[in-house]
Amino acid sequence: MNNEMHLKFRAISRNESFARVTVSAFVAQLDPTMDELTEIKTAVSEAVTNAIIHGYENKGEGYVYISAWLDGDTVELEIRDEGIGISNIEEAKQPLFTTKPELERSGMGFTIMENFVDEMTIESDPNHGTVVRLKKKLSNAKAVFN
Amino acid sequence: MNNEMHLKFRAISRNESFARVTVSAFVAQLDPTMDELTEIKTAVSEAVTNAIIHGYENKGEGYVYISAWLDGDTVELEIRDEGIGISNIEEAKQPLFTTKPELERSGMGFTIMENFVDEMTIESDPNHGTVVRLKKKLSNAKAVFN
Amino acid sequence: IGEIQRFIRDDGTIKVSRSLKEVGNKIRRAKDDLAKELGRAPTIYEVSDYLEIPVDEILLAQEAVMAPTSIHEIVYE
Ligand SMILES: Nc1ncnc2c1ncn2[C@@H]1O[C@H](COP(=O)(O)OP(=O)(O)O)[C@@H](O)[C@H]1O
Ligand SMILES: Nc1ncnc2c1ncn2[C@@H]1O[C@H](COP(=O)(O)OP(=O)(O)O)[C@@H](O)[C@H]1O
Ligand SMILES: [Mg+2]
Ligand SMILES: [Mg+2]
Repeated sequence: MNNEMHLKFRAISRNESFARVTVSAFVAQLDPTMDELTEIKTAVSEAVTNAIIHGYENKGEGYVYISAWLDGDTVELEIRDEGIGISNIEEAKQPLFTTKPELERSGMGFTIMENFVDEMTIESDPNHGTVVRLKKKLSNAKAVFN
Repeated sequence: MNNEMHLKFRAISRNESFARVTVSAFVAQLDPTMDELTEIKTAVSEAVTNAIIHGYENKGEGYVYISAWLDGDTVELEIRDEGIGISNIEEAKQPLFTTKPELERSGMGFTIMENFVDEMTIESDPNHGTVVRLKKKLSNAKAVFN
Repeated sequence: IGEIQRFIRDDGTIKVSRSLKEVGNKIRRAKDDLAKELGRAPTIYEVSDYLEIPVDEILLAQEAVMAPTSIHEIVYE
């Protein structure tokens, strides 16, 4: 089973739920378990929230881009923004590190992503944006035909 | 409430279901009735199926593009392919007209779309592809902020 | 995180496809009940509130019980 999708949507928080459902519906083609799907949704949600509130500083402008590929039993995801970028990625990945404590951010976004998928890589170019790549192998994946 | 999304996915029939869920998740932001949502999903499904089996002749190659805009209580949708196109649009729109009777197509796709939305327009360029535009005003739409 | 994972793992290995079909049946009944109660078609958020199931899940479940086009897919894939 090989498949591919690309999504672009406005960077507003109301689209977080939309992004979760879209990714779930795509990954559901591999018939994951409920917890695998929850893990993927949660990771994507963290990345999308980051793009909106950090990348675009919650200004309601700009777009978030999600790409997803299914390859055998593996899901690859890319969540991208064209926002302010991250100057120090190692620091940003530290548990509890946040640049927006006033928004009651927990600083746990990257930690959650890292724990819920098999591979996470972050690429960022200050002033040009950020790409988060996530990869997860599903335990028991098979193509579902419905 | 204004919103916008753009989706690109492989022209394989397993993505029909994915496209339906994605569009319904986007339109759900206007809190439609379940029936309105079913009508929109069904119309989109017909257009996507047409792109895959007619536009790309079911070869499993190429991409389908969906764009959606929410503007007040109105949904606008565009379903596009880069396939073989339609040479005679008026004829194609006739109920029961089909060029693929061998696939047990009913020839009712465009009739269904036309009935389930307020406006349908088709633009097509033989050898370059087809765009179907659908517009529907929701009865009871209100922005849902969550 | 371990705790979040453990919490999520509670309903463990249930396949999404099966779980959604069950929700799909609940939605069908809720739609009928609410239509009687309200005297009009319920909206998706009304169904979600009534069942206390998130809209996300309602959308996916609706799809899981929607069969019509799948015949085509089974035949031609
Ligand atoms: N897409 C992004 N664009 C710019 N900065 C980001 C982005 N994603 C994360 N960051 C930075 O990394 C930090 C840590 O992110 P995260 O672990 O999700 O914690 P939180 O979102 O709670 O701050 C953020 O506070 C922010 O400074
Ligand atoms: N995206 C498309 N690309 C090329 N031809 C198309 C497309 N959509 C529709 N058509 C043509 O229009 C006809 C009527 O479409 P429709 O009403 O959906 O009926 P059916 O799909 O059952 O044939 C099709 O048989 C096909 O010839
Ligand atoms: Mg975060
Ligand atoms: Mg058709």
